[in-house]
Amino acid sequence: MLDATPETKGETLLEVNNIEVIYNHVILVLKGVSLSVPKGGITALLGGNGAGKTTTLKAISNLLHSERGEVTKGSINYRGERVQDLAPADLVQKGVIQVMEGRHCFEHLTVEENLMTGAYTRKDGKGAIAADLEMVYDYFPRLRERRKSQAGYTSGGEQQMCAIGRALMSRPETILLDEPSMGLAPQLVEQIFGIVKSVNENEGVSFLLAEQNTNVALRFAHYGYILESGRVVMDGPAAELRENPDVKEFYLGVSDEGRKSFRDVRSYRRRKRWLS
Amino acid sequence: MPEQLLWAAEAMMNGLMAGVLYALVALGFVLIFKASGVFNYAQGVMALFAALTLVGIMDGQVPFAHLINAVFGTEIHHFGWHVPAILAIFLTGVVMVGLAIFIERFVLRHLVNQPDIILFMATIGLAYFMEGVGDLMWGSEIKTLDVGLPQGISETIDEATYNWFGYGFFIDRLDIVATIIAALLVASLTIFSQYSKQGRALRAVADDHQAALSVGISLRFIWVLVWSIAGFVALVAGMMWGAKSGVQFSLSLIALKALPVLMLGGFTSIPGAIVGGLIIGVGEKLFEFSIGPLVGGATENWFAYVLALVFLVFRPQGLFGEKIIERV
Amino acid sequence: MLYREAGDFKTTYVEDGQTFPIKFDRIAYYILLAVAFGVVPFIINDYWANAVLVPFLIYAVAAIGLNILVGYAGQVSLGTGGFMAVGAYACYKLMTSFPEVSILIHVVLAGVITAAVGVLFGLPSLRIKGFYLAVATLAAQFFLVWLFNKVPWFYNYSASGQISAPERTVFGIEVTGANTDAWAKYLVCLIFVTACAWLARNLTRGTTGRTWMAIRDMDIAAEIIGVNPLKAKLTAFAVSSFFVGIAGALFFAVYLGSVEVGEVFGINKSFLVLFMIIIGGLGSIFGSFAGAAFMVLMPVLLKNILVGGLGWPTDIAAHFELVIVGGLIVVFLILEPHGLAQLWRVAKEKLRLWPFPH
Amino acid sequence: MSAQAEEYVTEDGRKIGGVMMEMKNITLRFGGVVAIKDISFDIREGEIRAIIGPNGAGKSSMLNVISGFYNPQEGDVIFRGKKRPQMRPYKVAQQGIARTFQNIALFEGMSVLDNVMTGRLTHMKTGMFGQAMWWGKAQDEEVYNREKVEEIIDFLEIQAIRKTPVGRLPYGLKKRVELARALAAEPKLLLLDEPMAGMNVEEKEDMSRFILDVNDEFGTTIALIEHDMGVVMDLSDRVVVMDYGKKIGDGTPDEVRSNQEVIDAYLGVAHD
Amino acid sequence: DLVFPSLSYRTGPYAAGGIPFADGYADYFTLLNERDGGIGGEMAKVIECETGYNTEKGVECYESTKGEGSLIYQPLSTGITYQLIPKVTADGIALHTMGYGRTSAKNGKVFSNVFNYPANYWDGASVAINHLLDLNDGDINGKKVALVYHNSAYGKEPIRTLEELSAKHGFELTTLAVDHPGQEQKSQWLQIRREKPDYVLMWGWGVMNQVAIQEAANIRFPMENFIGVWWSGGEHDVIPAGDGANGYKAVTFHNVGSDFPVFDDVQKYVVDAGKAAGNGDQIGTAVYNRGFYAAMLAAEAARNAQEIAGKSDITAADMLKGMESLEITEERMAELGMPNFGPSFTVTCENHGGPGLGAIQQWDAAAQEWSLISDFAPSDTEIIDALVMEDSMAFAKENNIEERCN
Ligand SMILES: Nc1ncnc2c1ncn2[C@@H]1O[C@H](COP(=O)(O)OP(=O)(O)OP(=O)(O)O)[C@@H](O)[C@H]1O
Ligand SMILES: Nc1ncnc2c1ncn2[C@@H]1O[C@H](COP(=O)(O)OP(=O)(O)OP(=O)(O)O)[C@@H](O)[C@H]1O
Ligand SMILES: [Mg+2]
Ligand SMILES: [Mg+2]
Repeated sequence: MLDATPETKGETLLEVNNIEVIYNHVILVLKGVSLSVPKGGITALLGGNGAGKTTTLKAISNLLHSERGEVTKGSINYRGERVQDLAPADLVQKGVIQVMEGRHCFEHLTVEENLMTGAYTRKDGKGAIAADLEMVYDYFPRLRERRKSQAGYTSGGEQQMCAIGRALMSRPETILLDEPSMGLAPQLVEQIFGIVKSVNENEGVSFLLAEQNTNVALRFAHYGYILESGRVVMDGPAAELRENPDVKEFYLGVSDEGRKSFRDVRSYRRRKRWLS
Repeated sequence: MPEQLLWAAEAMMNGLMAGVLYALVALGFVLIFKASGVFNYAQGVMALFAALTLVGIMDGQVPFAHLINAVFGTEIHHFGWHVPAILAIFLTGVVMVGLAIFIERFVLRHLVNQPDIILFMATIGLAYFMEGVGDLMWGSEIKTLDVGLPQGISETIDEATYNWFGYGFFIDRLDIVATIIAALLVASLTIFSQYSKQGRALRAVADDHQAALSVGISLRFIWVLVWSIAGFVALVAGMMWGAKSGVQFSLSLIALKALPVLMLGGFTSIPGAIVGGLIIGVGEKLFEFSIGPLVGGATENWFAYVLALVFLVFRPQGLFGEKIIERV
Repeated sequence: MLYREAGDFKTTYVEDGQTFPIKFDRIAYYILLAVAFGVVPFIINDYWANAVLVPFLIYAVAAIGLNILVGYAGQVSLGTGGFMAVGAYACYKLMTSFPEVSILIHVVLAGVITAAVGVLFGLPSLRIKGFYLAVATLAAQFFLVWLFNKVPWFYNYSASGQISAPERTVFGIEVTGANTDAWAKYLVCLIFVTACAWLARNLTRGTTGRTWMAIRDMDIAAEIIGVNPLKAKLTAFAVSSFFVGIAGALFFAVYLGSVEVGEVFGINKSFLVLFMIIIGGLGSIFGSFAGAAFMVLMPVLLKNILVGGLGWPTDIAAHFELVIVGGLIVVFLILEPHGLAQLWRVAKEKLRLWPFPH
Repeated sequence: MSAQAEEYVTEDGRKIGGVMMEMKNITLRFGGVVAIKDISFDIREGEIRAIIGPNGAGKSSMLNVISGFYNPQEGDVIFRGKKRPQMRPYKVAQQGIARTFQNIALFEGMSVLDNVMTGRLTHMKTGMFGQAMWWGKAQDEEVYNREKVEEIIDFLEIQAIRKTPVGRLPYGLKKRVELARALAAEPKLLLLDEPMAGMNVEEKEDMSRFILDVNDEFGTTIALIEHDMGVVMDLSDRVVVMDYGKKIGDGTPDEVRSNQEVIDAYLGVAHD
Repeated sequence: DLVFPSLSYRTGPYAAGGIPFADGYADYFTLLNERDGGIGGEMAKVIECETGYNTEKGVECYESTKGEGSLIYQPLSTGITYQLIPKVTADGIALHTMGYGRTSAKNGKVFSNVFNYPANYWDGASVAINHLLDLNDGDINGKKVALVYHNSAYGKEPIRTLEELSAKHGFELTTLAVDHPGQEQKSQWLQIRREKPDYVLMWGWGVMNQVAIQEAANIRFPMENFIGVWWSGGEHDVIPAGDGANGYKAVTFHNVGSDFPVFDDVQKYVVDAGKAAGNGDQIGTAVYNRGFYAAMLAAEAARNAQEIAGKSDITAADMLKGMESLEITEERMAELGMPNFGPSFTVTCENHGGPGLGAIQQWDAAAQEWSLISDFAPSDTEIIDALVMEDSMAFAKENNIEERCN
């Protein structure tokens, strides 16, 4: 389960070179982020609140534009081809799909309609789509129960499942997952990562996931990048990161004595930063 | 008094017919709102623009003739040909598609994910713009639109009702044609939006631009598609109203008659536009017929709105609109 | 760095809460006020007063009013024209019924009456939201105009239904009627604008403003954290209509002098004022001014350039005016959806960074 | 369970008082969906009470019932010994119940400071006329409340973003601002709906510290929904477990942890 | 130069009427400049300013042009007229509201600067009723007359007069208001269809005219019993209804058609020279002729003023005097190449409205032209003068105006 390297070595699918992102023409958020996602790999993007994970993912999927943000420097290549100027829909055509942070289900559509919109770009026929719908329902039985409810009226976790399921419906080649575990019950978190892993292994889908739950993320990922204040401050194979003492203390919450209780953190403690 | 009753019935029939004409305009609003959450203020101007273009093409007018003459001192006005109605309608349809592409390219594309009110405002800017361009292209004099739609009292109905009730009902033949066209439009648009993949995509776009983008729905395509359809609906509405009152600026004001219809039927429901239109049409005609004379008449403008308002207090999303989701 | 705020530290919360926290802005503001009150009245002529400044000032009041409702409280209204008509007719009735009372008091009372009417038409906002509400407010627009047109009592039974402002003076100086001097008109409007802007600023920077904005941004959450939505929405309607009513009264009494309701306070007025606040910036007092200036000045400017400067025929110029104004609206929205006020803010932010890009 | 009525002192020296809020046989339905089925539990003065359960169990709905946003079809809410009549949410807020939301519900158009200030609305008394005049009472009140809010801002360490519009903030900070807004109300009872979703361990530690401090320093009672079992087990005094709208467990973390039904329905594996 | 500002509207809801009027107004002055070298040797200068029929823009236009030495304003909108009455009075400039505006301005004792010769709305109403009297050999007792009117100050103007006249002649009057813009008039015309009035009068403007005429045709209302005021009597009002409009009538105070010698000159000096304001295809249409006529009256007044002042370069004050003693005779009209183009009348200090003469024009759909079917005949001065007195005195009292001309 804990392979330190992606199975299929070599080919890089997605490559981000030293990008800089500015919001609203004035707010500089990413200050030169580079990363690469190998074909068939699971790559984790870690970092605290506001580090720029979401921004990085949106830059890749070209959704920044609609937030009045822009990539001002650097380049993003997918399969060696520059994709920065593509429309988001074209990128989906190419097989890159993003699951956005904060769910973003279509409120007025039913759960099932939501899932079906995921298959919007597919051309492989009704049968295949129906089969995938079944697959998603098998992954998330809760969704099957709520299939006819408007997504706006489902619980937070149900919406999260819906958003993930929707992305799976498009049969992508690369999935950008933004905080997939957020708001999900613990056993479901394990399950989601299980799904990620199995989809990755069985169908060769590559993942780039931004995740706060470092613990799980590093358990399933092959490679990790740690982002802080818009810069990559550390990267390495997941197994190595897991052993790094700083990562251990600040991201995994374990110190040499083992896991600390959340009750013991009451004394004031300054966070150590790689950058000041 | 049976006579009073007959009159009321006649007023009601005419209300139904007027309602259909309102609904034709409202339909354009609904389409765009449903498909992108944009409240398209420019719908009325689009109807005017379509009608102007239609007349211009039919009469072989030179577009921007006035401007060209002013700049180059030339004296050109007409190409000197007449285009048959059917062909002209088709060509106007093409122009409306061009307009949709233009709007997507220069306006909507840059306003993805903005709040509703901003998009609404943009359509107002658009309305100004199109009004100006329409005038520049075709001139602001009044034009007569004659695509061969029948007009005037329908004698069949007049006679039939005369034989039955001893009082001949007045029904305008134009209204009858409008009703048939509206029914066709509504039926086909409902089927399109309910049962096609694109229909689902439209509703998704209306809910959340970003999420729609993220699943690979091309906003550009959707917008061009929808604005083209709305442009076509505007052309139909412009044709009907233009036949009634000539083609000139006031045509754009019919949008105001469509708003209460929209509100009552629900911004997101295509059948709602028709039902809303009928209720408003009947309501205002009956009110004007019964109460109007007591309060000095000309009540139609506000009564439609008040009627719709009363409905809304009981159903804030209109009769058939999508329920407004309120959750935390 | 052309524009700086560094070194401008606040040591008390009072200072931090002031309208222009940055010294540079504050000084600019005082200079502007001094010029507006001390210099302009002496150099103003009829053209500048009647064609530019007076309408600008009055529209600014209306825009502030509407901005409170739309920009701060998030209740989109298209009834502004109707409410301005209420202000105008209230003022007319007061002026003709109580000629001995000062016109200034009448204008304020007209505002109060409009506020009451506004509350009445604001009641549906408790159920109806968003564009549905916007369309619903058109009911107020059409009904009010119809009412003033139909009931002769409102126009004192005059033959044509027009109302005309009789002559009234303040401290012996005529401010309404045919013989009013340009500077007097201007000053009256300026005083009202200053007072209204000050009141609006106070209301919006404190508790009331925050309740409004809370309702605007998320009404359900606002209610759950303790905002009474009924009170918040109705106060917004009341305050907004108060300003709009004052604007209507001034529009009639000081600016136009005689008014026909359907034409002057028609639906176009509602849209015009709405354009102003969206172009200027929703939820910004400064934006109300900027928007009013834009919508009043732009057409005049264009006309002067196209007809006066380039000598185009008036009709072509008028059509181009539509094209340009419409185009500019779209361009501005694309550049900055939050209006001129935000454009200005971003410009300042950039200036602060200047000459270093980030 | 009547034994719980008395006050007691926890291991780490906090005082837990009598019952503050009691939910009695609450049932909540949305059309065909039964979100809550006949659930009863109580919250005691000064305690940290966790509500856990799988997704869609009805936890958020329960908070909504407490804060008056949903009206249960059956059952009573008893607050401080008195049955609470059906009331509008803002009245509930005025009784000293504040909350945060699962799907962040900040006022996006306002700055952090203004957002937190809205939390103090229930404490503001100046009338509208006074505010319009500003100088005097309104300003004094504003300054007084601003001081209170600044204390909270300091406490939650969000000084640096005071003037930032909240729309620009990253997810985690928004959660913190929401907490600040709720705290600003100086509530008796604080309802937190997944306050730590989307945070990493370090940030969760910070949040835990804030929650414990609030509970400690102000004696605020806290009801908390959270999916991170570590947090729940460490922080809470008592835990309610819900599943499909039903209550399947209620007790101290240790009791819940070893409850087989809870393990089956929610925890999956026994957490340490 | 002699400056004649033209507050026109070539855009907006009423452009269809505004364009030909503005063209006619401009073309006449162009003709004078091109053919005669101006008026009394001074070139005429027309400053056009677009109002869009909008009061505020009208004010802007007035303020921006008044400093140019403007002699006379012709605002072409009731709203703008009311706006300008106090302003021109304060500024000492003449205002000519020909066939619109404030009717009681006819009383020159009160309205020193406002002129509305040769006819006003109340005259129009009276002329229409006189026509009905003619048709019925002087007796319309018990007849039913309906008035369809634009629901605005303009549309309401004739109501008072018609009420007085109905009391005098014993006809029954019903009024039907139509709101701006007036695209939907089903209710009004169904009511007419039910109540079967003998005659329908109309005070409409803009699209309301076309729709009303169309609806009248739809319900088969006999067109010769349908009479509009002059603002409802343009070609663009009747043409959309096609043959259905045949026989429709309108009151007018000037002649129609292009059959006047002066128009040959216009063709020669203006249109063919490429100096026409419009396309040159509007000559002879009703509203074009009205603008043309207005310009002619203004030019004549200026000529008169030049004579009185003894100089060609007159001021606004001279112009006022010229207007107050204007005399239009048949000979002068013939001299101008416009025989019988309008009535002959004189203006005096007391009477700024002329004699109130009007004629009836009728539409011939086959020939696509209007023709006069009556002579210019006077209105019922007995009733109208009383009304004018009443209204103007009220205005005088309200505004503390002392009577002039005594
Ligand atoms: N639309 C925006 N406008 C301006 N600034 C923004 C915008 N969106 C994000 N930012 C800023 O960009 C920075 C990075 O935000 P981002 O959302 O990428 O962080 P994140 O790593 O995803 O954090 P979290 O884990 O909390 O989601 C933050 O400081 C935030 O304030
Ligand atoms: N307003 C509503 N209308 C219809 N169904 C609702 C509504 N609110 C909640 N539900 C349903 O009730 C159930 C409980 O929802 P709730 O939000 O309380 O779950 P939750 O326990 O908070 O779950 P999560 O951990 O995923 O947030 C869900 O199935 C949800 O779909
Ligand atoms: Mg993020
Ligand atoms: Mg929940």
